[in-house]
Amino acid sequence: MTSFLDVVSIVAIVAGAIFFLAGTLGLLRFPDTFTRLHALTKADNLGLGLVVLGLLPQVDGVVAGLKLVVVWLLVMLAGACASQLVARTARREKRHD
Amino acid sequence: MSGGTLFGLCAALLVGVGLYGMVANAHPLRKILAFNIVGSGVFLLLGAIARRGAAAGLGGDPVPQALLITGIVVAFSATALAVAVLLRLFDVTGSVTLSADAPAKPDADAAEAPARPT
Amino acid sequence: MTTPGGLLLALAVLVPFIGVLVGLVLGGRNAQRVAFLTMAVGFGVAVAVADHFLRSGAPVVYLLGGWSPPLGVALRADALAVVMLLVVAVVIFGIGVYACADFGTPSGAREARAPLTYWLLLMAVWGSLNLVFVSGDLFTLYVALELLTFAGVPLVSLEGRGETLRAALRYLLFALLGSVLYLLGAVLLYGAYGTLDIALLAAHIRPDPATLAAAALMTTGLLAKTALFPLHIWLPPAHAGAPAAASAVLSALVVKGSWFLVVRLWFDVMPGVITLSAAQLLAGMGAAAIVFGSIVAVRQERLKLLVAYSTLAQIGYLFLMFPLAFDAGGTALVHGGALTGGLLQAISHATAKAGMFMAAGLIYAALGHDRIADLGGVARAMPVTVLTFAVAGLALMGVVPSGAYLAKKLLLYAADDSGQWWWTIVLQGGAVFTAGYVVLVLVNALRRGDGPVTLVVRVSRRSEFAALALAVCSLLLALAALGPVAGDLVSNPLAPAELASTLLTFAGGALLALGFARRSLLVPGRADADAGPVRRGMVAVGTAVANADVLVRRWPSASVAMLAVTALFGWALAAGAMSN
Amino acid sequence: MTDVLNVGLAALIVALAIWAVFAREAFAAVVGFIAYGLLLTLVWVQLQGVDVALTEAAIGGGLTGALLIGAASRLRGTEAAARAERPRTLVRVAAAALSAAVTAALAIGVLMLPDPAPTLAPQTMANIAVTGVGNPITAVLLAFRAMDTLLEAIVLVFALIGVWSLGPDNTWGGRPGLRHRADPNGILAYLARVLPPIGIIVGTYIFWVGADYPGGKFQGATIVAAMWLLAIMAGLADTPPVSRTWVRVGLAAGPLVFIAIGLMGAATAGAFLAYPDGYAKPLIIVIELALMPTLALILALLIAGAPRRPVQP
Repeated sequence: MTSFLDVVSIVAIVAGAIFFLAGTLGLLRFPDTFTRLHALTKADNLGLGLVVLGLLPQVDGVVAGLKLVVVWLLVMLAGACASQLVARTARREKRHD
Repeated sequence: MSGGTLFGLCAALLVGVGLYGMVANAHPLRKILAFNIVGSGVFLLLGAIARRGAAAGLGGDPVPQALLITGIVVAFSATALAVAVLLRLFDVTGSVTLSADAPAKPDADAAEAPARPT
Repeated sequence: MTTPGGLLLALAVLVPFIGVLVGLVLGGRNAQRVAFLTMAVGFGVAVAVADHFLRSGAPVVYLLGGWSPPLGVALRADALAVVMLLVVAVVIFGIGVYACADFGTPSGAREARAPLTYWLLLMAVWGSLNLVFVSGDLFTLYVALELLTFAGVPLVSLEGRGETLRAALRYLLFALLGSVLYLLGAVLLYGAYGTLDIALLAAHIRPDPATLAAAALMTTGLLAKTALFPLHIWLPPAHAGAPAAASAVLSALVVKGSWFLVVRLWFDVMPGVITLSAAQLLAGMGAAAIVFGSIVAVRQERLKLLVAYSTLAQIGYLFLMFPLAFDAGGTALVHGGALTGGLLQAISHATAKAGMFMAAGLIYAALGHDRIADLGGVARAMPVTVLTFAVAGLALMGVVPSGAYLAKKLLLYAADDSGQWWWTIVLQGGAVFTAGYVVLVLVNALRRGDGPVTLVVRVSRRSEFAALALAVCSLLLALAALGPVAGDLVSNPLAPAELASTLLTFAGGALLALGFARRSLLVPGRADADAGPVRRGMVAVGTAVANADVLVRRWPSASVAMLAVTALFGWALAAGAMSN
Repeated sequence: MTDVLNVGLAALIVALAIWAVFAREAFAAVVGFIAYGLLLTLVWVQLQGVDVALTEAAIGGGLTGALLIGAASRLRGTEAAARAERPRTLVRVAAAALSAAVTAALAIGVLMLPDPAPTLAPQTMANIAVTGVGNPITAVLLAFRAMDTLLEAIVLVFALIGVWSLGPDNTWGGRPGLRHRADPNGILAYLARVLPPIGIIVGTYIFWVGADYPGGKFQGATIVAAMWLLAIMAGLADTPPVSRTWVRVGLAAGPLVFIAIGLMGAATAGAFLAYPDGYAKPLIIVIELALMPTLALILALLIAGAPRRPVQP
């Protein structure tokens, strides 16, 4: 049972890390603000979500697990709002590069 | 190499980089930024020293760790005050240069007599 | 162990801080009332500490929270600290009385920015200084230094003009660079010894690389905060630009805080680690400060800048005692006559310079300008203020029975004893340089004006006498010091030898003023081109020195100088450690 | 594995520091500095200083970053003039050589530090029971070296007095900073409505566990201050006029309570800042409880700046 959960953790965290890598790559390589934001949100939401998912089997206690989920939700909230603000500023200033 | 020594050497580098920045950057904001880098280098050195002092079941010496918290807060206060002076300088004079501090012409100065509360 | 009266040390720090907090809450006119109440209580505390110290004859010690070092923090007051506590209490009161005219809030008026912040900052400076004097822990001292800086910087820019803001920013940035070097040194010491308590460190200190690096870094950081030449980038504009009541605080008191810490560090933390060559380097910077600061002072056109440069020169004096304070073998710094001399120097400068800045401020306020060349007739219009300037000047020159006189005597003995004749020359010559700018101002002030002097503002009598009182304190300091210091050091001021030495100093000063002054002293209208070759030569030297000052006070050169001074100290200390 | 991670982390941090010093634009430098602060937080975790990590993240990276980025965007126009003032090559070479000398001296000092390292950890643990708290850092901050913590609160008060003293004369007593306006239905206003309740709970939680686990008043107060600033930036709240009595009382209350409890210790437990037997933990919590709102208020007001808008009578 333990080893099965460990495998789940490893797979989820590695998948999360890949999303982070892809997001970072996009941030560096994509041509304009909007596509870069798009790449970034993949890292924030999916990448972190998978990492949290992978960590969940490893924590002891429900409270610690709950904290992890809250961290993920807060990052999503902050990330979504920040992306919105960045995108709006970019559109207003007509700076797409 | 232990983490303590590694980050101690890293701290020495940060102090050097920050000191250079305080000398070589002309813009006061960049000097404030460089001050924060020197400061964090000093803090990191103390953190490395705290890590070396791990004992009694603790991962580090708690006394320097407590000093660090105080130090970080003091450095923040310094930054806040410096930024406030800088922004006010910009508001009043429209420039942020630190040079050209030659005393103002005596006549110009006499014209704007000090505002003495009456 | 905590000694009787130990709690008083905590109170000496807390009373002014409580004053700041309560003054902030009550606001408006009450801030000033709280300040004076604080001064009364704080003075009482300082006297009580002195009483305990004199009765027991041993340092007063207090363990905060009952925790003994290295885990806890101790407060200690030795003779140095006790004396400084008393002096600062007196000077703060004098400045406070003076400041009532400038920063008083009339009844019914709304709370205003400058008066409220002035009174709060005055108490803030005081509490921070007391903490510097009594703290026995190098980290707590770091916090005290920062408190002092944060209280000092807004005093510089209290008037809010652009140039004072620029001066404040330069001061803050340079001071921050200095304090970060100090903290770096303290961190190294913790790494090497596992404590920051001064007494514990002194017991274990050894000249290993970390300690030497710490000594060099901390010393330089403190010198930058004290504005010792060539690290005086911030001092002239900051001290000259602030309102007089604030300049007096900055010049008389704030720079003494970091100076006091150098003394603590060298004499009490690492007396055996400091080498004679490092002390010579320090005193050499002091001697350079005297020559440089005095010449630039004589070259000034404005009184407040002249007084600011005089502070630069006087700070140099405070560092002359270090090479003279070594024991017979030249291996360790010891508490003795030289240190007493240095302390007296600091006290007499604190009182005299406060009086001098206040006098300069009164003249500025009354005339609406402070151009030295246009001071003619002011002696008749403001006799008390000009007298104040004269008395303060005499006190700084070291005329009997001033504190500086006694200090000079003690240092001259120490120089003789240790055979360091070159410091005898500097000590004797320094008074002549001081006389130079004092004579310059007095000659101009005593000159008859072109017409009747019109006073823009009627200055407050109370302010005039507060300034005079502080200057007189400085002039009579030697008499007050008679008890603790051997009495035969003070001679009759009218004895032929003393009179001759005073007159000689004046004559030398007059020659310097004649040579270096920006405008011809005797014939105000004469152009330099018509002057003799000596005068032209001296003007050229003076101009060169003033230009060098501008160069040294540029940010890049000053900050490179700070690093270079650090390296020099490190080298002087390491060379000594290796030869031992 | 840990070593590789640490070396990479150290290299990245030095690289970001170099970026922050050498970047052409101040704004870019500040962004680099914020990333630097966040990575430094990881270093603190690696050095087993979780309390320090929290402080670094909250204050070193967060608040300092906010302060600098605001200043950088306001001073954008002054950068060209500053670049023209860059010191000459000779000065820069001298600066580089001397900075390198300092680094070298420090490195030698670090490598020659005594082994085993001197430490106060055993002494702390031997005495921690008296204080009743479980987090050794809290024991140091509020018992063994409580004076430093008191002074640190006073440092913040002084800094705020200094910042306030920089306002124009005619706006004294008014509200600090500019009035922020944002679309009331916009995303910022939405965030400023949703986040503060959560933030306040998180801040209080971090403060509350500080007695026994990493955390404490400072880290908690920073989060609360950040929530308030968010509401201010979204136009939902405004900075209070600095002449308001509650502001003044709020600023002084924390340190004054601290001093009062300290003096009570002098009367009942034999020393200033000592706690009577058995009352240590409750008194420590009272002090932290009193300090937390003061700290949150000061931290937020330090960011807000000098009073600039006079109060309408």
